[in-house]
Amino acid sequence: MNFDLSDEQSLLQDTVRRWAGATYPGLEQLAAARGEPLGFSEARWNELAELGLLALPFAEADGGFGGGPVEVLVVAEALGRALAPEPYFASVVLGGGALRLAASQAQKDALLPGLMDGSSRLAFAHSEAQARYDLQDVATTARPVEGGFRLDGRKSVVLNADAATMLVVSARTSGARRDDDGITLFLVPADAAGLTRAAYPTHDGGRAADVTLADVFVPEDAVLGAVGEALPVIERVVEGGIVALCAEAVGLMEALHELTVDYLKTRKQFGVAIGSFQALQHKAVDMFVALEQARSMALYATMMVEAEDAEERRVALSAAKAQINRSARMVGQTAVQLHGGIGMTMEYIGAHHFRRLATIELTFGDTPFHTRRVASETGLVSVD
Amino acid sequence: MNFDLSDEQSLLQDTVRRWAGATYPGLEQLAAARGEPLGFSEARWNELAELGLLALPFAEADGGFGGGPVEVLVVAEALGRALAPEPYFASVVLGGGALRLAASQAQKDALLPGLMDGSSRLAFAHSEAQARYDLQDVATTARPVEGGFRLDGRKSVVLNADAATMLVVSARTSGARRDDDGITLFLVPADAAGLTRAAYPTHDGGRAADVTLADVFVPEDAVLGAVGEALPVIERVVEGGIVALCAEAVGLMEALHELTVDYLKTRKQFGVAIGSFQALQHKAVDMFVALEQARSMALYATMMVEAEDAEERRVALSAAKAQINRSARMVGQTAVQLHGGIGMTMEYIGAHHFRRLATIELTFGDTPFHTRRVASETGLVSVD
Amino acid sequence: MDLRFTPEEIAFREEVRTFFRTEIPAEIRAKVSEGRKLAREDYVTSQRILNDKGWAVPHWPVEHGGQSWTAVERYIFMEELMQAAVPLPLQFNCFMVGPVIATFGNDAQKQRFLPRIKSLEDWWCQGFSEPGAGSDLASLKTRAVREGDHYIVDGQKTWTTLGQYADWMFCLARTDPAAKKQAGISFLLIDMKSPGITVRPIITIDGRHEVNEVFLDNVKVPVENLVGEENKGWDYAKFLLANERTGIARIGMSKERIARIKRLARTTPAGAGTMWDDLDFRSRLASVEIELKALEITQMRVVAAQATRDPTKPDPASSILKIKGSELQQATTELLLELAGPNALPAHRDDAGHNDMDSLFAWADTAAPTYFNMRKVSIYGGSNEIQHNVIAKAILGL
Amino acid sequence: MDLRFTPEEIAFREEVRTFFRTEIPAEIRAKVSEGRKLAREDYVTSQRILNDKGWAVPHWPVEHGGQSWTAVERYIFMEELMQAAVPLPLQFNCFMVGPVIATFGNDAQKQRFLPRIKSLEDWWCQGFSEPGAGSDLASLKTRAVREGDHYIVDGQKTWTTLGQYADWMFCLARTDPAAKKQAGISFLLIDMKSPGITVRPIITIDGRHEVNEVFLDNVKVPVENLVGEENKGWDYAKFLLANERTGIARIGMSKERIARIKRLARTTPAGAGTMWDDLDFRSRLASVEIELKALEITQMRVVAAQATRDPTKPDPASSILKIKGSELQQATTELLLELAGPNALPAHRDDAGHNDMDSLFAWADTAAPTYFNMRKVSIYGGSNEIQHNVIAKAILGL
Repeated sequence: MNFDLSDEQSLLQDTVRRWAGATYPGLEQLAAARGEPLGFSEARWNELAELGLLALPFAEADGGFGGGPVEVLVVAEALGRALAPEPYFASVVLGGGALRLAASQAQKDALLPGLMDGSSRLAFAHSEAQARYDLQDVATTARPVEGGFRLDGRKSVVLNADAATMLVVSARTSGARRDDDGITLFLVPADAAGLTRAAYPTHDGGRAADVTLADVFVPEDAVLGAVGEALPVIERVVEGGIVALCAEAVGLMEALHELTVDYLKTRKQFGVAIGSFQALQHKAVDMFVALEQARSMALYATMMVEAEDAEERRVALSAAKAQINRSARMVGQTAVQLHGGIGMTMEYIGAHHFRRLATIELTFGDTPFHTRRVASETGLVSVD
Repeated sequence: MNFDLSDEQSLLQDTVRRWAGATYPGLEQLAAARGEPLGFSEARWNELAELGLLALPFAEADGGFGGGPVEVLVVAEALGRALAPEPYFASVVLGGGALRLAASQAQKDALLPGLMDGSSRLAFAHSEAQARYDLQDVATTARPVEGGFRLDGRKSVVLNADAATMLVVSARTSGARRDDDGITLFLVPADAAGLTRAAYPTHDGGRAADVTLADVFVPEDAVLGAVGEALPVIERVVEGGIVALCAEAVGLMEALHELTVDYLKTRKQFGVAIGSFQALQHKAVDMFVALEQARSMALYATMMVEAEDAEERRVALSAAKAQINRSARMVGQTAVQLHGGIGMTMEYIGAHHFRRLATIELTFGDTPFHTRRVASETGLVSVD
Repeated sequence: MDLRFTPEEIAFREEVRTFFRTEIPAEIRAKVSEGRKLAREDYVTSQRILNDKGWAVPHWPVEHGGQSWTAVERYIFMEELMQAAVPLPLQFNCFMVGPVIATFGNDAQKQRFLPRIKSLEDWWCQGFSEPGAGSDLASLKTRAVREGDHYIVDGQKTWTTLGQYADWMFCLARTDPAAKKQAGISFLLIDMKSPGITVRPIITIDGRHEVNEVFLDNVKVPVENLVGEENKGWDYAKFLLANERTGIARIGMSKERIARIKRLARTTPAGAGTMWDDLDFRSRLASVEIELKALEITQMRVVAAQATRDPTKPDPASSILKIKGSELQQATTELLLELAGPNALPAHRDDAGHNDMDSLFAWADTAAPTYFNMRKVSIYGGSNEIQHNVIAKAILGL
Repeated sequence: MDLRFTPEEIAFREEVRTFFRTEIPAEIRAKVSEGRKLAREDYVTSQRILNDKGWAVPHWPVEHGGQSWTAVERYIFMEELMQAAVPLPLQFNCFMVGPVIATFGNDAQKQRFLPRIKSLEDWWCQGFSEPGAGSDLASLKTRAVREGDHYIVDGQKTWTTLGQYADWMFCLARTDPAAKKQAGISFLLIDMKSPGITVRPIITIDGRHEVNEVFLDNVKVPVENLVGEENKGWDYAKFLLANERTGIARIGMSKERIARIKRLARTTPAGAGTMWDDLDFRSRLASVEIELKALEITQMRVVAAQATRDPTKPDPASSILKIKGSELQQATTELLLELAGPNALPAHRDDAGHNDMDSLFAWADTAAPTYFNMRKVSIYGGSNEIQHNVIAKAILGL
């Protein structure tokens, strides 16, 4: 048992933190990036490519760096701290995760070079409005036709879909809306005929789109993995996403906690630093405890995401997301409260951390959803 | 809208408070009373009779004082504050409530004089071990025989059953264990052949018994109310019990809060009164807020217990009990915590308040039970 | 003890309920309910309708347009107003500067300002808070120096809610720099068109423009715009802040939001059914309803006790209303956000009406801003930490 | 980073797990699990079995009977011990006075006391707390006056856990009344059979006799029973208290209780089925499991960091373990009490085996005392409020 980063991982952490800190030292730089048409700067994206981050999770045989969950943890935490707006999560973690898990060698050969050099980007077009957090709930259909499939349906809140050159789209090749079986993943070019993206900003400063598929034709070799058997792949993609979200949240909470403690030390009221008030001190301590609990569970998620047993993995990842969600809400709300009025304004960077933490809670499952999943399985404490 | 007690009600309050304060000024007197075979002193019970409290809720036509829910509130709160161990709740509120609601005039004429002069006492033998908080869950049976019924079954944790001269027993005359219909109430003398009581102390300093009915014969005129239709009566008895428990809990919390604030003012540590520590102050304030919320809901329960609409009444009483339970836990736990070690000993009277509050939570429905009842009905906020 | 409303009170409730729901435009009430931005005109329209009915300022003295309602009637009025999602009568006008002028102003001020205050012909904003002061209001630095028949005011105010719409500001300024903290402060009425006033927007955490900074640079204020006596402004401010606490629990608003959540839950897909089928969600909602019902009774107790209290002093029990009321307002926004789920992320969907499913979530884009915005209620008007201090000191004697 | 146990560690875990479950008598472990009172003999039996295996004091120096285990192995040992519901090795012997004597005692003391400490031939109790001192330990008043080759000790100790069984007490007493608070205190070993010692039981909130007051009236203590130097006792006490924090989170105990709740839920009637069918109850249980898993990882992080820390100084991170660990222990007892429901009321049912249904609830009579008793864990060993102060100061720098 060992919680230390390897030398390579420490180097990676230093690199990403240094880049993120230098690139987004404050709100001004962040606002400039968010003001770009896609919500981030292509130049910055290319810098991530140059740093090798876009190639990180892919196998060395495919030209990547063979990074695992710990590397994802390190990158997501550092980018999270800085609120970096690049679509690393959407393109590399989710889209890239789907490729890593399901793509044929031919598909990898065709797509990975562009992904890794930054010239192309993915989006993971799976969720639908009615599905809430149920991964098997897919109404979009894919009908087999001569030489391929025709897709119809509507994907909701697809993160950074407007920045993607290629979408990973889930659709039903058989079965009813909430069946486990019958879901298939497809690679669909963003400019495919019949595919439209209605993009919008999201409340955390990012971007997403609703994607409409109207009789979109894809050839047979656009199928990612086995026809009708995509649900386990989707689950693993989302599990990888949860690890990244947990790590990002830890970075956000860490930054927010530091901001808050600094504020308590410097802000004066009634002639003394407000950090001298015991009631506020104890709240700052509760934030710290919540942060450390979240950090532990992000580590746990990282450790368990590669467990072989699907149920064990599911329970562990749900437990991690539930803890992260709870800590995120507590830390975010307390940070705003302890800052008083200034915490309520967009001129204060902590407000942006708060907003991002709130949307993380709603991504891939909220606290009741994941708590119930832990409860409905064997749970974390076994009865022997 | 008027929250003031009438002159008569104020007088009643003064009377009961004065009696309870003088009778149970401290742990010594309380321990002496609890040390009696029945867990209270018959002499004190007779004093309650002399004060007219045993006749309070019965109609003036029957020789009572015609007191309503407000009078119950006043008495239960005052007795609760003092931890008075007399079986007022079991005999007058529950047993007496069943008589009030369902007894024939002949039954009243036969029983009320003894009840009101203190020479006889009732117990409400309804709950069974498997029933948890479900009032319709009755496995005890009553089989019609020549001239009456024969009862078989087991009643669990019947409060003050060992002090009762007569038991109000629920049993099934028809239907299956969890059916709403088919329950009948019977008046069963404590010395009936085949009835045994295994009595024990309870964790709040009171007493209860498990009551076994083995082929117990009762004549036809022992039926209280209509055969097979007792559930609505039982529900109303329990609703009246909830009002009394809410009021008692308010009395207990009020006493506990006062004890705690006094302790904070007098106990010194690190050279100052611990009440000067802001974190402890704020916890004492949270106790106060919880107490006032409980007080409000006790009033609400008192107001709503006579509502005509059964669903409205049920939702209101469940809401009240849920709030009381939550406040009781918070106030009890915080009082112990703020007292430190001394709060952990039975030599400290507050520990006895804490224990009683904990058992009130488990009587007639805990917080999840009542919250779910509010949720499964229309709730408290109507959608218009 | 009788906790029921009298038949007269029930009739009164029906009257105001019907009025609010038939006379205040449904579009305005929908905006309030849905947490959408109100235009200045929406506030004005709503307040004019109330004013025409004589209900803009029922709590004022009758000679200035108030009603001789009982405390219970006033309570019913405000609760029904909130439950009907009518915009609250502008606090700065009706609950702050109006009562101060009516109580401490001179006759000329009363005649000049009060009619325009209640009709919202003049929009007022508050000039109390300053950067660096926060809950320690009395440490304010804005100063007013008497020069002939004017004061020259210099300083900076902040958290000036809806100051972008304001015609006038009531302002605390230090007129005696030598006096101790609370002494030496005066209560001035300042025309927002005066030269030297600059209003800078502050975008709040919900992404909206609701508050402002106001810079006062050499602003000339006629001496006739001093309320009461010079250097006694702190007394008037305390009176005003005690008034501010009235209805601070916002129980009607929380009820309105809970009713809305219940309606929306019935149409929000979840699993094979809707969120209404999720008894766990509804139990969490019920928990809030229960605490809210308790607080409603607590509020009624405070209202009932008002008859025998000194109205110029704040009731420390109102701190309970502030603490619990703000917690419950916030809890309702958390449930609303939970209901919206992943559909809460879009800030605005231009394409929202695309199909039936999207239409079901058309409401969801304001769930997050409502949650963000309501974080303020445990901060402003004396943070909940300050309210704890108030109760500890004034009620518990700690 | 590798958060898994090594194969060696897994093998070690299997070894200790099997040992605990086969060698420690099942009746003793059942008493621990069910929250029933342990007799003195139960503690002794269990500790002798550990001692015979060489596992009574694995954390001691090897020359005194310790094991050269890694921090991870020690952690596994304690967790498995708790999960098997083995009585904790007597804290006062194994984690308090033993390490102090081993570190600061002289050779004669080591030879005389240590073997009997680890075998529980001598039962030790703690003489630190005094009435009126509480968390402010250094304000103690018990004094020891040197007379020839003895100290004469006078004073009063309280919260002396299991003092009714004790043969010896380690005791802080003031030997220099002129010195400042923490200075002038000495660490004495006192034979409980000495004339002048009176032990008075304190019945705790669970109705049991677990703690005592100890009165010391003119008690003669040979000078050879002074540990270390005179007036340096506070240093040894700090060392001891830092040791006390080890494993303070009691994660294994909480896991054991959760497993028990799950087993009992499957047989506890509720509605037409059992409490196991109540997904709402199980979700509340899962919430505790989740926080507990997080705390387990947090504890592992602290354990892993111990290798590079000064072992004589407390790790402020252990305050997190104390705060969360105690909250979670308490939360499990609340769930146990909820499970018992109305069947928790009886203090003891002589008639409990009456029928099958009663048998199902035979366990329920200890649910309330367990809940009552566990209120102590957020109070003793430095209350959770004190732990908050520690983190605020030592970690956050506030």
